[in-house]
Amino acid sequence: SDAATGGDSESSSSSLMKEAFSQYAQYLNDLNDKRERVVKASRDITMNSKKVIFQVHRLNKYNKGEVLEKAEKDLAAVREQHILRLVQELQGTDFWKLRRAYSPGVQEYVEAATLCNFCKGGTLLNLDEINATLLPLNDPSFEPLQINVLDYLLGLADLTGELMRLAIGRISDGELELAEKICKFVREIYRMLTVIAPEMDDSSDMKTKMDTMLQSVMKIENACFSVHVRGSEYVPLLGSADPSYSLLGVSDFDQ
Amino acid sequence: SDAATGGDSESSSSSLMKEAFSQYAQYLNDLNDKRERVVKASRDITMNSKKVIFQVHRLNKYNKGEVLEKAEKDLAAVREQHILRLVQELQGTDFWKLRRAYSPGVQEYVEAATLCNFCKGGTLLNLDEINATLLPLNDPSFEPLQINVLDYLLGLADLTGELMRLAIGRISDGELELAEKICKFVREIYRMLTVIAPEMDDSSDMKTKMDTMLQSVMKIENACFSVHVRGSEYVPLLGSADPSYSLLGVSDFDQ
Amino acid sequence: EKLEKQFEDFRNQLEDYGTLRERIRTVATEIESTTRLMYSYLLLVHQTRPIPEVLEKAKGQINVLRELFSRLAEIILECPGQYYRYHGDWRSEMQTVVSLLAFMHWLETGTLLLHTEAEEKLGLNSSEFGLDVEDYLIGICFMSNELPRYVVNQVTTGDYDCPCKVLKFLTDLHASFRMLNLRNDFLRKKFDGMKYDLRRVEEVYYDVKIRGLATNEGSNGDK
Amino acid sequence: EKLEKQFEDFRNQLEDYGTLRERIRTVATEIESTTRLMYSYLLLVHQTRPIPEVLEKAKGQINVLRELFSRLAEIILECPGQYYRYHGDWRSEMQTVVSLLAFMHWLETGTLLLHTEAEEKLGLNSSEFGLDVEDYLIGICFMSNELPRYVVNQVTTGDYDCPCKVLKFLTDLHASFRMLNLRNDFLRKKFDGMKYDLRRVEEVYYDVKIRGLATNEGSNGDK
Amino acid sequence: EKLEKQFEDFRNQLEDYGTLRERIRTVATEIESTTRLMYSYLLLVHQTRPIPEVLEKAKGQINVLRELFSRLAEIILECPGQYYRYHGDWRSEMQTVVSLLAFMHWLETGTLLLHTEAEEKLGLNSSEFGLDVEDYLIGICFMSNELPRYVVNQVTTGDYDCPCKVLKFLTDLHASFRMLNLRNDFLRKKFDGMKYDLRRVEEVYYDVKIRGLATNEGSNGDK
Amino acid sequence: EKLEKQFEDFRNQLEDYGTLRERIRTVATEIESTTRLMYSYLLLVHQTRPIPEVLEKAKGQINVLRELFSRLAEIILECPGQYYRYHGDWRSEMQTVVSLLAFMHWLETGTLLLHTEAEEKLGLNSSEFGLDVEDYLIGICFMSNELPRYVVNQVTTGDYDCPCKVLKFLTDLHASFRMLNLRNDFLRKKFDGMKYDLRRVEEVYYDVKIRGLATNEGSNGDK
Amino acid sequence: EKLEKQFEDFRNQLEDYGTLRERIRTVATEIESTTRLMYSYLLLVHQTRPIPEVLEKAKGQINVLRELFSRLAEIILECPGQYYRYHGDWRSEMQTVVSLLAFMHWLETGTLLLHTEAEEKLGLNSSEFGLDVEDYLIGICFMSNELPRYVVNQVTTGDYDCPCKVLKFLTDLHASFRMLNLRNDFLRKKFDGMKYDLRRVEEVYYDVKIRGLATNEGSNGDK
Amino acid sequence: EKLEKQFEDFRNQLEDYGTLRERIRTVATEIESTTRLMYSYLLLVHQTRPIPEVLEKAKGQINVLRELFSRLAEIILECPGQYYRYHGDWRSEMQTVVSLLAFMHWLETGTLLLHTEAEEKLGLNSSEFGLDVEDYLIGICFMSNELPRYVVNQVTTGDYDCPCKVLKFLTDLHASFRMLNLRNDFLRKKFDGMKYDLRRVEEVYYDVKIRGLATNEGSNGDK
Ligand SMILES: [Mn+2]
Ligand SMILES: [Mn+2]
Repeated sequence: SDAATGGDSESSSSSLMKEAFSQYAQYLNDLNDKRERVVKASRDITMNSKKVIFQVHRLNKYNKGEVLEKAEKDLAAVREQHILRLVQELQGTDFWKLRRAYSPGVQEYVEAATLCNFCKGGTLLNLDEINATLLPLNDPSFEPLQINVLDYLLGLADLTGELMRLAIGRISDGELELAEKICKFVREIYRMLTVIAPEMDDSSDMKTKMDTMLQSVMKIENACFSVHVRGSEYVPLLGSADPSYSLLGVSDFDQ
Repeated sequence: SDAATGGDSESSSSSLMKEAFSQYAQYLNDLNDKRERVVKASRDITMNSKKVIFQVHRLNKYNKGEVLEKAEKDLAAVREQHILRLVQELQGTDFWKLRRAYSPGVQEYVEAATLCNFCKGGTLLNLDEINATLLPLNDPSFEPLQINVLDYLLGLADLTGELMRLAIGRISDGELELAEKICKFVREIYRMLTVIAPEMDDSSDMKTKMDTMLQSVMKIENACFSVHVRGSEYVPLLGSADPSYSLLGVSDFDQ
Repeated sequence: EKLEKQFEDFRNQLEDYGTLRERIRTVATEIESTTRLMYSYLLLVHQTRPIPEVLEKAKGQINVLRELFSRLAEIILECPGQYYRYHGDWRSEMQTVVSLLAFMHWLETGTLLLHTEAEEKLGLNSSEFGLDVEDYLIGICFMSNELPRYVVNQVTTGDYDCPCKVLKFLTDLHASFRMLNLRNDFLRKKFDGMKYDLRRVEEVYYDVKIRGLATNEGSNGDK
Repeated sequence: EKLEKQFEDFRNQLEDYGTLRERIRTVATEIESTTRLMYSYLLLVHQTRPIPEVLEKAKGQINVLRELFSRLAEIILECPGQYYRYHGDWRSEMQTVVSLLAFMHWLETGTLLLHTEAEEKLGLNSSEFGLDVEDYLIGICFMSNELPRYVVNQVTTGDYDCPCKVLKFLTDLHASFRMLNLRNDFLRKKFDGMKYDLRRVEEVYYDVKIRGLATNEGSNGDK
Repeated sequence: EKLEKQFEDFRNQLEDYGTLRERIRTVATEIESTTRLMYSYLLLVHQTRPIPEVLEKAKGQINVLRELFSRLAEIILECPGQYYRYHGDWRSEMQTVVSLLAFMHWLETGTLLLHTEAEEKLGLNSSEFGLDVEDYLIGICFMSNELPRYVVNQVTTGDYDCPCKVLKFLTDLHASFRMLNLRNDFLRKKFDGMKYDLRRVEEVYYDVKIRGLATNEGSNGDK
Repeated sequence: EKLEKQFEDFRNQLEDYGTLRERIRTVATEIESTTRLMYSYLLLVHQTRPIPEVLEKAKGQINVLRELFSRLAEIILECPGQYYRYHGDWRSEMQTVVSLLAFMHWLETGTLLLHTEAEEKLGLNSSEFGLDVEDYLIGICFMSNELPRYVVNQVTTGDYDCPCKVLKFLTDLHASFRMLNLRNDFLRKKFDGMKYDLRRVEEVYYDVKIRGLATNEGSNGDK
Repeated sequence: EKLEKQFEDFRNQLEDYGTLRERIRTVATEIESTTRLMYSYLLLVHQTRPIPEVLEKAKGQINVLRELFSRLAEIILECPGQYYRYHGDWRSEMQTVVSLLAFMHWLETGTLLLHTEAEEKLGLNSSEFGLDVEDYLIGICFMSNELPRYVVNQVTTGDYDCPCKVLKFLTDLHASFRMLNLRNDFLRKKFDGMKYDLRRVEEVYYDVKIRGLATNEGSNGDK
Repeated sequence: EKLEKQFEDFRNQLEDYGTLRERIRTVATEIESTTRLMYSYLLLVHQTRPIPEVLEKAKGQINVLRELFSRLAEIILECPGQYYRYHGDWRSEMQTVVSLLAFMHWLETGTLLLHTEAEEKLGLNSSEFGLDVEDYLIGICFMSNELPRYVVNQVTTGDYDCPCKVLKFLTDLHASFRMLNLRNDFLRKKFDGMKYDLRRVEEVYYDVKIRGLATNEGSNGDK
């Protein structure tokens, strides 16, 4: 191609430049291809994590074990099929360089994993614990993928929305205690994030999520309030502790 | 699972409902999976069409044949590798149902194909012609994919931006006539679209594109103006028609 | 020349589509107007008019709807395969229709109007011009939104067995919806709202129950 | 408890990051301030001060930059692998640095400062703390933006050979950039702008040429 | 010449319009200020002050309003046929006025303030400067928004018959509005909101009824 | 009773308004479609088609416009005094019409189309259904936006006297507008934009002048 | 010369302002961080921790605030007469501080923290560095936003007298604000929001009252 | 009680502020109107009216400005220490005033109007009511924006020495501004724009020079 432009004697610097630019071109092509693969993996992680979340919403006090077992199996599949693809792509500085390409998927995975864990044990799945489950994906030839604090916290913020949906549904099934437990849990997460959120790298996203989170907390609180004041009429009217009334009306449907 | 909820005698309508909902669930799952596959194919079409467009921008009067040949080959590859995937997914009412999922890719393909065609022959590649190139993809078992007018026109609107870039570059290489040809061509497309744009299904997208298009037209016009007034000084000063000056200074570099 | 010819063709095509669309909008507006009328009849159940009387008036409009949908189908079928091209122009009306039919069906039978039943009532032929499943599901969510209000007003007029009946229905319906994998879209949002309908009905049921107002339904082993 | 413990840890981590970031910003501000000074020296070429004099003053600041980048590298290397985490906090300063160095290099040698040469001048070690390729390319585009102004002012003071020299350089540079597959991003936009620089320089070259002002360059077979 | 003459004329016309508009805005601001005062008096009904006392204070401002509207009419009538040209400058104030008058009227009589009655109270002459029908209807919607709050606070202070009374009024009002074929505009949106007022009042009535708090109205079976 | 009567009346009135508005919108849409066609003809001046030929095509549509405006006027005149009630439904179309007529008039005569001339061309009778002054002025601003592009393209085809002619026209027009005391509204914003048109034409004139391309007008020294 | 001298002076002045502003921002950031911590303590009232315990933790930060405000005052007082020049740099932090102090004060005493009391708590000297009245009022509005949530959660834990207490407080506060003639600005918008707090508390009080849960305050009939 | 007393006080204070602000706005509007007039006189320099004639007309308004600023100062001085509280209400007008005075001054003397000179011309007393430095600097930037247009139009009318004169002035001014360490704010943005003015003037100078149109200034080798 140098021949085409004439190739006179002065062109050595010009050909040095061409050579350098062909390297830059290679670099940009590789980077773009990798980014595209990472975006695709992220979309798959998102889609499959969302499915897990929906599964968990099918949970009630009778099918709990079964539903959660299935959900955990599906989460493991997400790791092995899709997060593994991230591990294979992301090396060295890529973790941060391509963060925007994979962040949505990782956040959704965090949301799904923490939701499962809460439903199972009532506690928050820590970042360290979540990262430990990713270690088995490792191949000696790759650096381990570790979810960063920011994506974890952003995922956690979304978790509260799912917990709100769960709480409203649980009240309907008479699982008041679970609803109250969720309420306490979500309040605590909100309280913790209140202190941390403005310290995050770019806090504008998180600010919106904090507002939504407060809305979720208040929806749960209002539901608990409403169950409580309604339940308060029970004692004065009947005067005895009939257990069939104690968990709101629906309890007798699902037995 | 019916057993879990008690299974009493009244539940026949309830189990009918469950059965119907499992069909709805299947329908939604299939639809979402298909949409996801279509989105992925669309992203691939976009990426590869963009690469073709960039190739065409490397064109000059010496490498024209070579560049365009390569570009057409790559376009064929886009059709055979990626548009084919659309053909396999989209059947019957899907063409319109999933349009939003594949429209960006198809628009970008239209942009690339019409750009190549203009560079080759100086004319607009018609929608019928473009659709004809898609027919060989057909397998007797699938309905043929035909690009719709809306996606074609939206792609055409973007084409004018690429033509503007090309025109500015061509003037630099002294290819004034080509620039003027582009100017006329783009003006004509703009004029045609002026009449049509507001009739399009949702014209708000197109409205923005029309504004951008007018900017592009004016950028080319201003470039032509500037070459013209500058060139006007040539004759009075030198009085003779020295061909080496006639196409602006750069002509002698690239010989 | 060729260029002008193509754009001239496009212009004609787009104008044809525009005309088609206008025809669709005209029918859609009539559907909307009919549903408004039906709805204003059905509203009377909140004022405790006898259900058969209310239903009769509302049912009178179903034929009008069938007729309108057959006109709509005819228009749509002029362009085969383009059902979803114009879908946005009448889908919200369709959803309202579903919600009304399902409410009437429930008032009459106590069961959910299934997708195929809805198509049947409207005289739709699913292979040609059917009822989109998502529209159907959204319509069902809209119907669910009417139920709490219905229950409240029924109790006010002394019908204390209504909450139990509605609660059973809504619980089953909600459980069925939970089988679906919803994306973060309009349907998901509507479904999320169903939870609140369920809770409100429960509360009314509870109010009635603790006061011992519900009649015999406790005795026959409820559900 | 565990929950509080984790968030306490996060808080500490985030505060550490915040502190790190502030340290980065401090260095970046100093870099910015140094480039501003260098730029104000370099601006004198537009007022036709002799190039060697101008370059000498500007070069004096390169050591300052080396020192600042070594401080920056030190900070970044405290967190291995997180170069791109804080990239946004100093990349625009880096781009300006590249544009100035490349302009100076061109004034001195008439050739393009290559990526590796830029790293060298700044004492960067690409395996640890290197110059991002996109930042380098954007910086080169910024440099190109200076050239039309330089050419205009040079011609004004009677240097009629400058346009030809710049035009050759810019033509080559533009051709090299055309080898890259750019996404629709900032770099693409900057590159699109380079076309206008090229056109302006051409126009000046033309102005000089038709007036027969360019000296010998036509005779020695230009390029 | 003609061009100058034309622009000279325009200048005068535009200044006249500007002056007129300013005069209108001045009156509108005073109306706004008066309604604010009236509203703060009327708010006391939520704190269960005796209605006659509350009404008396509020009524004192009606004369002020009459006076202001007569000034407004005078301004508007200076330019015959241009009522609607400046309508936007005072219509929102007019709507607030209607809502307050209608609320007062309802507190006093339990009936809806009619359009002609509103004009009368304000001393408007509909052939010259009347009350726009849409403004009237929007004002009525605003009034409806106040009712749920009123009902809640009345029940809190032990007035258990209020919900039934309000429910009847609001059901009728809602039915009347349903007769109108509203376009998709501001009025339609406001009317759609009335549905929520109605539901809330139904809920309160339910609360009262199920607890047997409503007095005799249950006995004569009406509603 | 009176309440029902009132709402019955309202229903009729609102429907009448609705029908009227729809009729207005139908005509307005046709006007818009006609102006679009005229505009696409006028765009040919940029492709240096001979002006008389271009004008002829465009003028052919004026009769269509007259006809449409006479239909519009008829509709508006059915409700005396309500010109401004529906003004918003067709004013933007009117502004476009003014801009096209004024551009054609300028191409033909080199002078500004006066307000009365515009009314005349459209067959409007200002005492009954006239052209609002602000609409006229906004239309003129739109026309001014076309001029820089026109000048650029004319020069490219070798018409070097055009910039001077346009500059005089635009300077005068701008000065005339400055006489008006505009409020901070849409018209003011459009007028502020005219400044950029003026500057662009000045620049083009400068480009032509400095190269000695402008013919005789340079000799008599005026401007 | 004079020009250089002037810009030399400006340079110094602008740098001084910049430094001052940076110092202010540093303190403001620390205030923000302290209020965030206080707020996270106060959030515990929703989890029904005993108020004295919660308050104690939060009060621990007041001294930190006093210290920070004294530093801020010192900085501001370096440039007499320029309080409002830098006001924007710390006013939103000040508003948050007021809202927290007022909430704590109300939890402790059930009364509104007065402006002078707020200044006192923060150790401000109003003649030198006081609390701007609008900042105080905005802070109070923010506090009001916390109350509905507080009431809901208190009732859930069985404190049925809370709604009545809060309602009285908020009704009085709202009435006090109504006395002010607020412009259409940020404060007005915040105040308009207080109405919704009031309504929500009324609703909660209603829920409690209708179930006979409120204890003795119902007996003496006041409110 | 104390609460009422406090709000009573606030009410008075807020009203006082409101009144003050309105008085300020009234004066600011008059200043704006005066500058508009002055600007329309000054615009005539682009139409190559003789400068002395143009300046005379514009200068006639300076007294009006002095009078208005003395009224403004009087108002501001009623509340010592609150200059910056209301600064936002008149600063943009002040900036325009500075730009006009500086332009006039430059036309007359070819030098920059100094800050103290601006204060003097306006009769401001910097210890009481002075000209804010940033407002001055922004005004100067606005003036710089006028210069390219002025140069272009001057060259068009054959004044070929103007570009050189303006270029010197603007180069110096730009260099002076570069000494300032500007924050990332409005002033910085305006200053960044000055670069484009400078480039444009360089281009015009280039055009004149390459065509040998500039007269003697080339001979004495300066620039
Ligand atoms: Mn989620
Ligand atoms: Mn493109």
